[in-house]
Amino acid sequence: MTGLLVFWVIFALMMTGLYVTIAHDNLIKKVVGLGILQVSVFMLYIAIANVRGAAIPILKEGESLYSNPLPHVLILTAIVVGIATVALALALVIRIRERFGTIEEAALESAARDWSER
Amino acid sequence: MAETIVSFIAACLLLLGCLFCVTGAVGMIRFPNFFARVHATSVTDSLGAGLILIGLALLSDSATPVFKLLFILLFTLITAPTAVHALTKAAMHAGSHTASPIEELPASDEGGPSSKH
Amino acid sequence: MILGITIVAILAVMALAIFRAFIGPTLHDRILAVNLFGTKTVLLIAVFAFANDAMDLLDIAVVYALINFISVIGALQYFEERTEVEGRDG
Amino acid sequence: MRDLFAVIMLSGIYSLIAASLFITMDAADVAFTEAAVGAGVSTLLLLKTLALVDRHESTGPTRPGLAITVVIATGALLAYGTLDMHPFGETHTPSNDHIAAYYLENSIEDTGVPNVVTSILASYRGFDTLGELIVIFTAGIGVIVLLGQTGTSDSEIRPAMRQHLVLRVVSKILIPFIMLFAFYVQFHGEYGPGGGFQAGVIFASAVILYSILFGPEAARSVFSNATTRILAVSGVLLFACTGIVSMLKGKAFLDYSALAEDPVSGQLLGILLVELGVGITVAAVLIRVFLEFDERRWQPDDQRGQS
Repeated sequence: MTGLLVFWVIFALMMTGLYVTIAHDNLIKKVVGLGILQVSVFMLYIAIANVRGAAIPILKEGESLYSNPLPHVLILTAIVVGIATVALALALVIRIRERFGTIEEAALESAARDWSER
Repeated sequence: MAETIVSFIAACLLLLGCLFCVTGAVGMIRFPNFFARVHATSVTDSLGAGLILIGLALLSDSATPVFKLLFILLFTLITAPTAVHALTKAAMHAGSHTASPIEELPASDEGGPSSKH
Repeated sequence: MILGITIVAILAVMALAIFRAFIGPTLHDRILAVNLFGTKTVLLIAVFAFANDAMDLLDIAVVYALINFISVIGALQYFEERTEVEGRDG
Repeated sequence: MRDLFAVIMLSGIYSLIAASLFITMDAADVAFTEAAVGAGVSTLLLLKTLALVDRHESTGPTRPGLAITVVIATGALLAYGTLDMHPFGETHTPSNDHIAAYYLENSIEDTGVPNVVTSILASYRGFDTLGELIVIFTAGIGVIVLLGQTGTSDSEIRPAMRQHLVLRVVSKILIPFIMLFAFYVQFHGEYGPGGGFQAGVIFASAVILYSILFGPEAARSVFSNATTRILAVSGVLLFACTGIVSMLKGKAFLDYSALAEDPVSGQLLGILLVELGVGITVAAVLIRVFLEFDERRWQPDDQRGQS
């Protein structure tokens, strides 16, 4: 049971991110929520890779037990891809603000309707 | 013999560093306004970090970690006061922090540079 | 043992820093708290490296020291830009 | 919390905590990247965006009921899924015993690289990394397309933090050392935590620091649009060409053992080149993206819609 507690805490964080993304209208807050969700997923992978009492996966004399390096690689690239997609999302947010004058979803819908009627 | 003395000194430095860090943090929570808090944290922060890093360097038995620790120490000693100096300067220009004892500004006015006093 | 005490003390300081970052009240307080949190992370990693005898981690502590500085300056620049903009708008 | 600035500061702290957790869970390379990316560049980009939009959220959560339902349902399903999982920290789990054990045993023999994360990243799973690099490249193109064309109509040059003299002097001293450290991370990646991704991000943050303090115009005088474009492309090409050369020498795509007489030194050469390509592209894309964000100006409401 206690061995699974770590995963549950990570799920709680993940769900916090999901909640922010769904419940809030503000686009920046959605991006931040998505970031929280993303980092929690990274934590889940790293937690699965962890081996108790093991060393970091840089081979040395006299060590025989290492944590699983494969998820580390996946997550390492995912982090950098994550920043690239976040940059893209933020660029979209800026363009939306410039075009419609708001980044709140509700206001955005009416602004977009006005704009398309124009 | 020499080793125990060195590790004793290292332990003393670490404990002292911890003491300074905790003092600074308590100051950051308890002090009434921003400038007092900056003073409490930045001064103790540099000293505490320095003591802890030197203490760790004494514990190390090879050269590379010592070199890296000294690099971190140098870097922290240069950057931390600079950053805090710039932060305080910005706060002073914003000019909304001199209110005492504790400021509960309304949300729209909170630290906003536009609020002119 | 002594490293354990140090880690606990640093964690306590980090908790206090998060508390300050939460309650504010001013934005500068929050930046200060983030700065303090960053320097404490550097120390935590350094101590953790010694406690686990994994000296490779010290490189990461250097990165933290560096990134901490840059993000504080980035936050400051936000104020500079806002002062200019809001001053212009009225 | 309605104040988005506070939200961004706290998300920066969240990322620092996450990176500390990665360290305690033995993932040094991941913590390295998360520190440089999550706490550094990501926070800076969010702040840059915040400077261009309104700082306060106008409403609180608008559909908490729906969100809580979805969240609880998803969370319950995920927690149910964990019941079949191995507990945290166990040595022999399917994921640890599968191919990862092979990598740990054969990394030195196959590639001569003690940091297994680097050898998997660059050699065993090089194809995957090439794909990821192209994703980053594409995202960079997307940002340039979205922000590159219109923003410079406002010709007013920002004073670029002139009054922070101490900051400017100290940073000017530090920036060369940051770049030097980036090169250390780049070329030490085979033996310690580090590699192309991290080095690229650190190098980019040195330029970002310069751009913040001395203005994007000053940064552009070194990293002009043409320079970053050529660098970003050449990094990807370096990676791909390394693969093609090994193909021309009669082995599979990205099988570096063909690059030299001795397979192990061929692998070392290949990993070096590939990591260099990754570093160049990541640095160039991040510099360019930040400069695009940095050159945007706040547009007052009466000007919007005209661009």
